[in-house]
Amino acid sequence: MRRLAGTFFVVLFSFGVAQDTLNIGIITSFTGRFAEFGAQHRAGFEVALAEINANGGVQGRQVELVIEDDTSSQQTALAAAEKLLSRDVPIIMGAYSSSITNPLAQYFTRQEFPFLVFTSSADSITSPGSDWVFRINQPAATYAEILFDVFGILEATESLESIAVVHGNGTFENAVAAAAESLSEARGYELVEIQSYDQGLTDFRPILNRFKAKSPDIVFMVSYSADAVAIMRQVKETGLSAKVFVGAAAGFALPEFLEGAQEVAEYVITATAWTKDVNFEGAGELYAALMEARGKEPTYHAAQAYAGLLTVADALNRAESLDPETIQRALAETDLRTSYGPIRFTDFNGYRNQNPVKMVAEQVQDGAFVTVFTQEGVVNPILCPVPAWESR
Amino acid sequence: METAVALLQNISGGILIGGVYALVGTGLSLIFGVMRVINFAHGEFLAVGMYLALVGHAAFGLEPYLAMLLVAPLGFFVAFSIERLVLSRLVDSPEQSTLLATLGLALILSNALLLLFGAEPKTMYVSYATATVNLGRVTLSIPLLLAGFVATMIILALYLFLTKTEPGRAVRATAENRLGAELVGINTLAVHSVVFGLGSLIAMAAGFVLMPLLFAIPTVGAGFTLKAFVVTVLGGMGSISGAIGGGLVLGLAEVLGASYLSTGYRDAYGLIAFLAVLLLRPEGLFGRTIKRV
Amino acid sequence: MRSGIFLAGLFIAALFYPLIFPNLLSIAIYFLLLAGWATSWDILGGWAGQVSLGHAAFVGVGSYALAILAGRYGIAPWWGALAGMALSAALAWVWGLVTFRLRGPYFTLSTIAIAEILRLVAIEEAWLTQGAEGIFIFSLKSPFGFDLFDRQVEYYTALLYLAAVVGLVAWLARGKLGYQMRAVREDENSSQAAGIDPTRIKLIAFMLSGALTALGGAIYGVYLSYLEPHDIFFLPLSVQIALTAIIGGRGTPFGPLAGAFLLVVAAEVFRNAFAEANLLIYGVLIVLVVIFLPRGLIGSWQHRAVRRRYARSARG
Amino acid sequence: MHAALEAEGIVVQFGGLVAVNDITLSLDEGEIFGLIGPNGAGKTTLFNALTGYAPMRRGKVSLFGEDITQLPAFVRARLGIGRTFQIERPFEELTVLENVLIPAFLHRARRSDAERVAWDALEQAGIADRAHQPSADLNLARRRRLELAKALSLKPKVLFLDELMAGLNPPALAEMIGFVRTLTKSGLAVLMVEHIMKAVVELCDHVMVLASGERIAEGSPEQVTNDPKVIEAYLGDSDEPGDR
Repeated sequence: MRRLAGTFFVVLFSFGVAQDTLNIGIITSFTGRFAEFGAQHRAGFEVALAEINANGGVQGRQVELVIEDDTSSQQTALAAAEKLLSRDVPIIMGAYSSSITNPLAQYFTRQEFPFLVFTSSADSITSPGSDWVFRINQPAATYAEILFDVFGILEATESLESIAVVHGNGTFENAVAAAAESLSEARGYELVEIQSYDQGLTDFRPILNRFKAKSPDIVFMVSYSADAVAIMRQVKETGLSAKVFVGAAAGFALPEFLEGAQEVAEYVITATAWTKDVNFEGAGELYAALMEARGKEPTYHAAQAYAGLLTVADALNRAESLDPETIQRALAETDLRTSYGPIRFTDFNGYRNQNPVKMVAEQVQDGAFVTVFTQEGVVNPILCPVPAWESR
Repeated sequence: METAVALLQNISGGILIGGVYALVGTGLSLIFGVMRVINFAHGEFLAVGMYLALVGHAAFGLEPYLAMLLVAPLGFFVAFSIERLVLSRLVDSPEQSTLLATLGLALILSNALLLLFGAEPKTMYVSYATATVNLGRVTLSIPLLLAGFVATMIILALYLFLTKTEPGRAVRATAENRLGAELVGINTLAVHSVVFGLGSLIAMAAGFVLMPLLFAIPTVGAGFTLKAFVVTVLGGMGSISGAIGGGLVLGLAEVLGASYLSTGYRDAYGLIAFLAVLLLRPEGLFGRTIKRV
Repeated sequence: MRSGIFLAGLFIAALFYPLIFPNLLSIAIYFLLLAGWATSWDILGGWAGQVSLGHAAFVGVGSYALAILAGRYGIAPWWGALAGMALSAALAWVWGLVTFRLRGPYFTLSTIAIAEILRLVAIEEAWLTQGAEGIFIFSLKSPFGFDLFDRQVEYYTALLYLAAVVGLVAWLARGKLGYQMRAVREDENSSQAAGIDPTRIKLIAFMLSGALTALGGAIYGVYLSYLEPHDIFFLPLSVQIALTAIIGGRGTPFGPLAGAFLLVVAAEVFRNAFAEANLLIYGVLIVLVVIFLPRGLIGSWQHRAVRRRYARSARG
Repeated sequence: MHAALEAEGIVVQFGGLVAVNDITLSLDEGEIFGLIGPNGAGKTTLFNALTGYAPMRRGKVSLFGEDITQLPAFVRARLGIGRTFQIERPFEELTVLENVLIPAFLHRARRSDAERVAWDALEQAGIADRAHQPSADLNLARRRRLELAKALSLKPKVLFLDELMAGLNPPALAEMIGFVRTLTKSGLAVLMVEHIMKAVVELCDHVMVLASGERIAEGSPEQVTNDPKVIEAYLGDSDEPGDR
């Protein structure tokens, strides 16, 4: 309902002097089911905006953000996009959910207007993609890739042969699961089960009992946060043991997962886009700044919003004018180092204008996320095999 | 042998989940039986129960089962007032009016929760969340067993209330024949309010017992409303004992379907059973013949 | 008659809307589609009296038919829309045959169940729908050189759609079928005594309603240009469609239109004034309408107007 | 030459209860046939069986020699069976004219044609002056007339009147009796269930008495009212025959 109410509203952030400012358009979710992620984005934008304007703004002008709330609805996001186009912004960034960003990307491609994606992960946003859509964050398939890289490392000491996948049936979870399926085949794992579940499901026991009967070496889970907690609790309850438990989506990498699942979260390896421990300069400082802006534990979504805004400011600084083609060319030539990671847009593996930044893997150890694997390799020891539930 | 154990495991899982469904369905069935109102806000009361449990736990460190007893009067009062304010004005309106009013109430309740608690899922950590007990080689969840116990107690209490007490008899008289009840001096409007309060309170109780197992989001109710409909139609609308049977059948259908067919269609199994019963045996699987077509 | 002139005036004014508000087309398109869906819903829900909470399924069938046929086989969108309408009519026929034995709230419950099953099918049967991954509408044949993805073209398409649906319903309402539907709604036994086959009338109403909803769905699909089962086969969308018609006034040709206008405007006002609370206010609005205007906005007004007119003629 | 309506060995059962047991009757064009009996005698059930609203266990119904036993109510209506309901059921959201328009559409698809038929029926039933009144606002006598006008605009061949006279005051009753009499002039066959003995005596050519689903007497109104079995049946029930 909320998303259908057909509403949007403008939040104007103005920092510093508002004379001759440059507006940047943003669409994300402040209300509706994705509101929590919009709040994370807001923290990232605030930190980046302060940094940009403190460094003299863009082309000598102070930057202002025109932020539209899409109320977690496709229809409202499209209305917001149309409105932003009329507000004299040179570039637009958006949105949280892939189901919202997909139609937005289509729209801006048709309008031939530069659009920067910073959180949405569906492969389809940049594959096939278009000349006008740029993405700084990792596509869904890479969530699975990093975890399969971890399996490769672990195989030095453990024999991992079979894998069972459980995933939600949303766009993003589905894409990660599909990637896991093809990677299993490509890298020689036996996929013994792949089961999807509908949103709002609360009883995972039948699925987990099915897995138990097959005793897979790897249990591969793709879920949002609420489900992540319920799944791990029921994994313990059903006594499903495996050598490796991985959670390949947002749900397992959020602080809420640790709070809700507590001791059952232990040993779970998750894929995440960014942590404070990544090997990029300033990551620790960024974490602290985001923490302050959000007032609580920031997630990688905040860092993505931060890096997205920096990318836009960088491209605008290099562009001689504010017409769409010029900005598009400037974006295409981006080569930026940020505390989120390096940002450049290339075409590879069927992706277009996609930043090839790698994912990071972390493991829950003693009730906290520990970064264990980055593009540099193993950075902290990975605990494996996971002890059976009886012996914990 | 392994398959036999797995089957037993699945059947017991279905029965335990079914117990929770039965509890949710009982409240809806009670309301329908007496008021002839199809309450689309039923699941939202369950959500309210979840958040009440959450608040009790976070603010006072209360166990959800204990908190349930403490906030029950408050929950009853909320539902009672809603009936007084809205539904009691619609007693003589066409049934579609009450249906719409409850849809409106559902929107109001879930969005009030959204405003108060935000959109992100909330979980509650209790030490026994994953505790189990083994029966032979079958593993049973202790919170689910507790939920089943609470459900049994509540349904038993409701049964005793309806059959052994004077107000309970007034409720049954109203359900049988509202006009007749009026004639023997029963204030049927008051009975309606009380019944709506009780039925909604039962939904809230289901929210309490589910909280240690699940998570609360403001929109969690809609799915349970649908489940409650399925349960009551399977068991026979307005029949309390039917709701128990309906809950167990739904639990078994879902768990067995998900275990031996595809899990993606899990919700469909219940819905297909629901349609089949609605069309082939409209009085419910266990009910006596009542005409509803 | 007067209302006819009024509506023709509205239509002409609507023709100029894109010139006046060239940057507020998206919200207008959604208003037009919602009004069209609600009017289509009302054929079954208002005129024939069968409240459905499953109409999002027809939005889904219409939009998916267009997307699949255009994407895979390069079939022109108008044929895709037509196919979606035909498929929806067929779906409504089977759906009605199965569920019209049920009356009142039981029918309503069965529509929810069937629409939910269809949602799961759209998610699970990826060979057909591409499942949760979603389906894009990248390119479409251009009729007479019009770019269908242009918001202005979409606006006029949606306007034509709404005008056609409202016109059709207004015309039906005066004729045989309109009265037969009302007879079935009021009393199935009495309608049989008038020689009416209630099941047949309900089936016709359902098929018309489904097909017209699907046509709007096809336009919506082009507007979104990306479809995903969770957002299209969406129970709250079904509820929204039904509420729009009910708040406006069921069984009146222009009630759903008024309902859509009120809801879109109210949503706009509420989001500014109440932000996060907008849906809560929406719920309050529904409860108030049910209690104080049980026939909806236009319905209550019409109800009184008929009596006033009669009282005047009886005096005069 | 077939009778307008023939019923043979009609049996209606609800669960174990036999509501109508083995009733046979025949009705000619222009004839008025009365069906009387105490409350619960099965009159309305027999009515419903003949018009297609109650399922028959056994028996055969034919209309001008055509077997209509298996046909649903609306087909019987199309073939020429018009009826009124004991509890009159106007389409309350509609005006009087619109109510009558609905059956009038049966044989006339165009609205202007149907309206002509409807106006004729309204004139005939004597409520044309109320045509534009919302039907929910009519008083009892006018509701009865509306019921009649609805049945007439079907252009029926056999008309079933279910307690059309009940509750009418004396002037309205006299008017209604006169009106029903005129109907048969054009050859319409009328079957009426009636409690008002004045109407039965004045109108009916032939009367059948039912009690507990059984036929207990049959004949002219005079014969029947003097039949001791009939008197006993009515005395056994508190519901006495006679003007009420």
